[in-house]
Amino acid sequence: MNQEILFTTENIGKTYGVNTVLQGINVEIRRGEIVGLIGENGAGKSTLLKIIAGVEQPTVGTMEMNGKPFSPASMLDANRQGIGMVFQEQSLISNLTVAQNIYLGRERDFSSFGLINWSRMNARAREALNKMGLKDISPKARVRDLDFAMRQMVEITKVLDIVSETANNRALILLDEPTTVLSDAEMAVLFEKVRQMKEKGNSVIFISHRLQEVLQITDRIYVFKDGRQTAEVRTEGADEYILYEKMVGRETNGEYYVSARQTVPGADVVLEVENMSLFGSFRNVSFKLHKGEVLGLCGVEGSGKEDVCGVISGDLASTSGELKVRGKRVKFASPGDARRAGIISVPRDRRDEGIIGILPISENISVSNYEKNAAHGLISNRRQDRNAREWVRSLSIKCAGVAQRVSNLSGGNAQKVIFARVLDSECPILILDHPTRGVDLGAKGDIYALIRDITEKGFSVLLMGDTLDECLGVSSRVIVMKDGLVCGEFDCPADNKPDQVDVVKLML
Amino acid sequence: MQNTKTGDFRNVPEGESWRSFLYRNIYIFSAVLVVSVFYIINPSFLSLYSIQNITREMAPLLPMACGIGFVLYTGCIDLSIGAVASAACVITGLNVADVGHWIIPMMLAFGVLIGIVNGSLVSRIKLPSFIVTLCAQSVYRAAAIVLSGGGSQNIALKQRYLVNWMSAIVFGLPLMFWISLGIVLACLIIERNTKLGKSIFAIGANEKAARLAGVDTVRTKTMAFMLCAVGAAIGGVMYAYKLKSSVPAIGDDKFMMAISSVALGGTLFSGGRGSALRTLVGVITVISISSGMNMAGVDPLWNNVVFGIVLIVAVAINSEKGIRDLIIK
Amino acid sequence: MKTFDRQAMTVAEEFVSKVEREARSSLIRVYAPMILLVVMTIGFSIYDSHFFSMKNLSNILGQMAVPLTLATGLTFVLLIGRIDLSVEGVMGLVGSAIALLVVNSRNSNDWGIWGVIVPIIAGLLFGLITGILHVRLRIATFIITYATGTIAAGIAVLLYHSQPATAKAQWIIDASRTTFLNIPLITWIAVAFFAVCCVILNYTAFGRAVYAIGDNEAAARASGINVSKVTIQVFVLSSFAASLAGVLALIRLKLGQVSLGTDQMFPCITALVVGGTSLAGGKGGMLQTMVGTLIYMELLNFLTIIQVPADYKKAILGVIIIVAVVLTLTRGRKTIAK
Amino acid sequence: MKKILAFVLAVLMALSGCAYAAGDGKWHLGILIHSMDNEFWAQEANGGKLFADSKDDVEYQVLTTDGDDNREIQAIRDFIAQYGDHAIFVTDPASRANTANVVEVCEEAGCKVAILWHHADGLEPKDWKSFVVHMSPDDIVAGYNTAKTLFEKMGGKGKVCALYGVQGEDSAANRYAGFQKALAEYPNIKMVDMQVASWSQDQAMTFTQTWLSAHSDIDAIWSANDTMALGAIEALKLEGRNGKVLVCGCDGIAAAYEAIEAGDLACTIANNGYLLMGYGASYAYQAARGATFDKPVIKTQAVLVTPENVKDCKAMFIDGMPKYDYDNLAFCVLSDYATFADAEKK
Repeated sequence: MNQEILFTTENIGKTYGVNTVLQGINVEIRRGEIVGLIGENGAGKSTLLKIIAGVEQPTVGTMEMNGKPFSPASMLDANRQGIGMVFQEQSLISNLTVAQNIYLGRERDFSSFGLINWSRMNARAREALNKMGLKDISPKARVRDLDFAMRQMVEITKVLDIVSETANNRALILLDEPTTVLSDAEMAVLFEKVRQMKEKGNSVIFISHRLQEVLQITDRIYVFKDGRQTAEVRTEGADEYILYEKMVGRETNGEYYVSARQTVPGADVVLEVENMSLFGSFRNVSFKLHKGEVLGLCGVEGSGKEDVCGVISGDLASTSGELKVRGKRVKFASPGDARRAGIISVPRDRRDEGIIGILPISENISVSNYEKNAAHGLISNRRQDRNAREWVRSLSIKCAGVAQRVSNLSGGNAQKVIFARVLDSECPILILDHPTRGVDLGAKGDIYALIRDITEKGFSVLLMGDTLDECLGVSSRVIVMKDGLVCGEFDCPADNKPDQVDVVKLML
Repeated sequence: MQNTKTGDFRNVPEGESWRSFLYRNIYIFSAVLVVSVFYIINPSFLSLYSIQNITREMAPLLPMACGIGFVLYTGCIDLSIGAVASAACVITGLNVADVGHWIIPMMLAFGVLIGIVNGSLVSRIKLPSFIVTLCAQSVYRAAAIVLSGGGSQNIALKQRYLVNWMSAIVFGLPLMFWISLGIVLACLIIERNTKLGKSIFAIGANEKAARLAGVDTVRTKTMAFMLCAVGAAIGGVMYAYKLKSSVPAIGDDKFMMAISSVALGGTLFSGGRGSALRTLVGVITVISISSGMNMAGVDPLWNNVVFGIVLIVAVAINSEKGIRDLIIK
Repeated sequence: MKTFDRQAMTVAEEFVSKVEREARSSLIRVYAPMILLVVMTIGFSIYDSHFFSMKNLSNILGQMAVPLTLATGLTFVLLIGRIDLSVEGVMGLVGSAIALLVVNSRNSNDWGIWGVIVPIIAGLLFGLITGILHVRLRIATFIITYATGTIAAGIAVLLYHSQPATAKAQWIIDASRTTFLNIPLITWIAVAFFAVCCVILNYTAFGRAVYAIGDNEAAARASGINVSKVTIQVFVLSSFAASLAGVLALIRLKLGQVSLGTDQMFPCITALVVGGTSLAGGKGGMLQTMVGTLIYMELLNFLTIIQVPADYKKAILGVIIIVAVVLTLTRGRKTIAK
Repeated sequence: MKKILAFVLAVLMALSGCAYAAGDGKWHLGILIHSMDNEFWAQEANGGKLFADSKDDVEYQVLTTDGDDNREIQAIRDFIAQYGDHAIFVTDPASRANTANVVEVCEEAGCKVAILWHHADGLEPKDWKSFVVHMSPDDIVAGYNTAKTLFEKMGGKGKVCALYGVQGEDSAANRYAGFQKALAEYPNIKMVDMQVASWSQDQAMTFTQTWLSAHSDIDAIWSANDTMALGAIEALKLEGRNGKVLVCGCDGIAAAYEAIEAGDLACTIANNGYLLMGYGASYAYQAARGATFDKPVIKTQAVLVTPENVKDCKAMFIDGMPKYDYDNLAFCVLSDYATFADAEKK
């Protein structure tokens, strides 16, 4: 590894009004180094990256790049100086082609007299994609026709292209949770690319909530807590437990998934799926969900598990098959129908489909069950607020009050609000679609404990885990799906979890 | 104590200071400003006669503006309210002498029917509301014109006493204004205290999320259009009672007036926010501007220019604070 | 040639066939307005032979000049998800001002070419102000453009003080009579403007930025696009189109008054939507604009030719448009309509 | 930013008006017209102003209604709110139906009002204290006269198309009714089509173009006002058929006079807004000062403008403003339409 220092920050801090989100940050990035940033949500990792990338300006502190002062006015400015960022939320324009997206905002390079030469742009995009090993993506394809992982790769290609153009292998790439939507295979490709970049002398800052990944790819790790930088760890010799300890400040124990409190499912079947098929997605899926059970659905993306849940929650219509809730045949035209039958879901895409961002916490919690706070057909807002405050307390949601807008909450807390909503709806069957995606470790633990609490009370849960580990750890039984068919089933009692290797074999 | 490091403290109404209270309620300011400027120019602007006049003008516009508010909260638009008001005004004017006051519930039913048609096209068939209501507007307008035989018809002089009660002065102000205030109150209750109202806001704020949370989006949207059309029909009936005639062109400019009122109240057109109280302030402002310009002796050649500038300034002052992260279209 | 036995299909094959089917149906949706246009033209010609006469077609093309110009400008506005109600006012202002500045019946002005350029610059200024106010004050375009349009119309009335001028400049009279290939000059001007806008939309960075903003404004901003600047530019472009439409309308009608622009904007938006441009932004294009305008103009012309009673005409047109939009608009179970 | 805006708003409104003091003993004349965006209405406004300028104790204000019944009532009430019973009105009402409301509002406040144009059935000046006079050149007669002139020039036979005004407006309906009355008297004249061009020049031009291709043998176009007639003429010019296909208008705007001079327009009606509004105001003023009238329903002079009298009419109405002796109330009265020459003789 090169010892040459590429980038440093000195005493960077950021405050919003009275709210300090970042203070006294001194990081140092060497050339050809991959640095991890870890910390709970709200620890200030993303804010730091945004400051480095020029999206936001620091309140105090200075930065240096290549030994020269660096204070980007905008993201474009940062790009020109060799720093590029891949965002947590995807920022591609779905109606434009891949090539147009890669060179969006930089069309001038391909234009003469203001007119763009499309074939030249496509050729350049082809080269850039090839460099990333994305030979099967056409530069002319529209982004909306690509799947999520492909989009992520295109996005990374775009950022790499922007910075490598100017930086001459002295680039700094910022990856903010790039792996959340990727499958394991795709992740492997991504890591391969990241290593290649490193070999050439570029540096990378990498944020992820999955500690394994961080350990796998980085050279050095900064740990953030409450807007401060609390530790610096060399990856060599570190392990998950050490990191976990540094992050949360307490020692982790084997009770991560709270397995000890795993309930033994009752005998009553609350939900029965019989021979259900959705054309082009899954076929002849049958299973039963018991009272108090956590049933995990495993499978790679595209195995059809998402659509199974989509049908059960009323979001999609099946082509054939039957659905029975407590022995009664049902057919849902909308998620509203499903809710009335006692089924409600925590959607995977929290920002787009979960939170109602501009509404306050109290409204977000009550949206699935307004009747609860109503008398004579009129809703009492006072009761609604009181109800929300109870949820805030019992789920320990960090907020300034129930009138706060949900979009101002951190990911973990917003997710807890959605949990409050589904629990408030009093539906006994919950579908949890990646309930811990993008949620920090502390909140994850809270959510697992919560799942235990509710199953004890007799709720049933259909779970699609963020990782296989989680799926097995939390579920009392798992069903494995592959290519739209159910291909296996494992019992997961608390003391005898199946071997992950066996499950993965079935999935792939 | 639920206090934390995360989150944005800028819009936290709980236990707020008087300053932030003022900040949130600044929308009232422009109405006060407009009224006081006209009062300074011409003190008779606030004479009893003038106030009666202004409230009488506000009466029919209020239900229309509050009605279209519901559609705007869902993020849709209804261009047809003017035509619906015209049609309702014509039908009422032509028939009130024969049918008596039964015409009012009939017109409410008429509004419900039209709202269901508009709303179903938008929510079930999923057409853009702009186009649906633009086209529907020409249908309702044609109906108004054909029914009225091409021009205004007044209620026969002998039967005008039938409709006089609506213009009567009660507690110093016209009865129809009190009725409209009642409608505003009803709208406020719908917004704040019913499942329907809350669902409307949820849909406007994030339709996908609201749907997955179990809100019946199709039904709620249809209901929003229904409330809107009913509001327009009430407006039309009030115009018929007020003008004692059926006027097929009465609604032509009412859409823009209603929507300007809503905008003046500071309601966003992107959906999810707004309130009938804001709309009330907006209606006061709009009517004050048009009455005030008459009373201030503005040369009519300047009317449009002055109105446009005042509209921009007032909307800018009133626009809701603390939402700078929203995209305005 | 693939033939699927349904039973033997794996889910993966099903998926492929489903994607293909969706691609086919979305392709049909894309071309639906064009198909509609062709079917309409043939149907109308069969129903009434006058319709396809050279003269009637050239009439339609002549009447299209103003709507096409306006629609071209509005395409950009709709693509970024905004709306511009000010075009009517700006059109009236520019037309009235030109009539007062060239040789006319009201005064002794003869500014020649400057009589056209100065009003157009005034029109552009309106677009600039509208754009800046929208971006800086964050007022919804529906209201801000209504307000600026009202102001523009008000200024126009102030200019001619209730007595509109008739343009008498020889070049205006010549321009209104010149035809090429039986098609009036003003239509050629409109088509030329349309062609330039095609190039701007499809071959410049500005055009890409317009699509990007309409599709995902936050992402566009993150990609370094100056959203405010592009938005203002779009409004300037739209007001230029309105100004040009004002010039063309004046050439056509000679009398410079506010009503040159009255009732022009809503039909244009209808035409754009029928053509397949989305009011939500990001979807649509110049081809759609042309097809939509043609569909609208043909319908209007046909309803007149077959003598639909005037009382019902607009209502019938409205119903037809709704049906056309049902046929051509992409919709799905989860589509959100606003 | 907001403070600046608020200041701008305040200054703007302060500038746009000036303070009035009520109770100065003067009469305040409210001149109600549709809008300033039209030559004829502007002519009316000027007529009212001419009258007000001729009296020392009359102040005037022009109030526009955009043809909206409701706004008209609002404007009258606003005006009364300022001046009480010292307000007097001369109105060109938005619709016939609305005249009753105008009268009721004025009666309630004790303000004298003269109503022009529209005459509602059963609403007679003699029944009201405030309703001073009704004056009008009848729209039905106007439509009838232009149509008749057109048909005579056609030689009593041929095909005609009609352009209608805005649907829902009285004057559009009445002029068309007059046209149909004339049509019934000429059995050899056939109406090919009627279209609603909403007073719009552009729409009129479009319809005319369509007619010329679909019914190329039409002989004349009857238009309910001048603006639409000018649109029709532009379409005819493109075909080189201007002057051959006869066109008539109504209202008497400047451009129409030029079209008559050029031979493109067969006739129009100069409704003479100066006279109508000026004398209306005069009646209201005299009544407010205590005068009473025995014949309060008056048909006023309106002039059929044809190529024969176009020069004189133009000199009188367009290039200058006619001067009238507003105290001679009988001057404006005419039993029926006559040509300009007749009016001169009187």
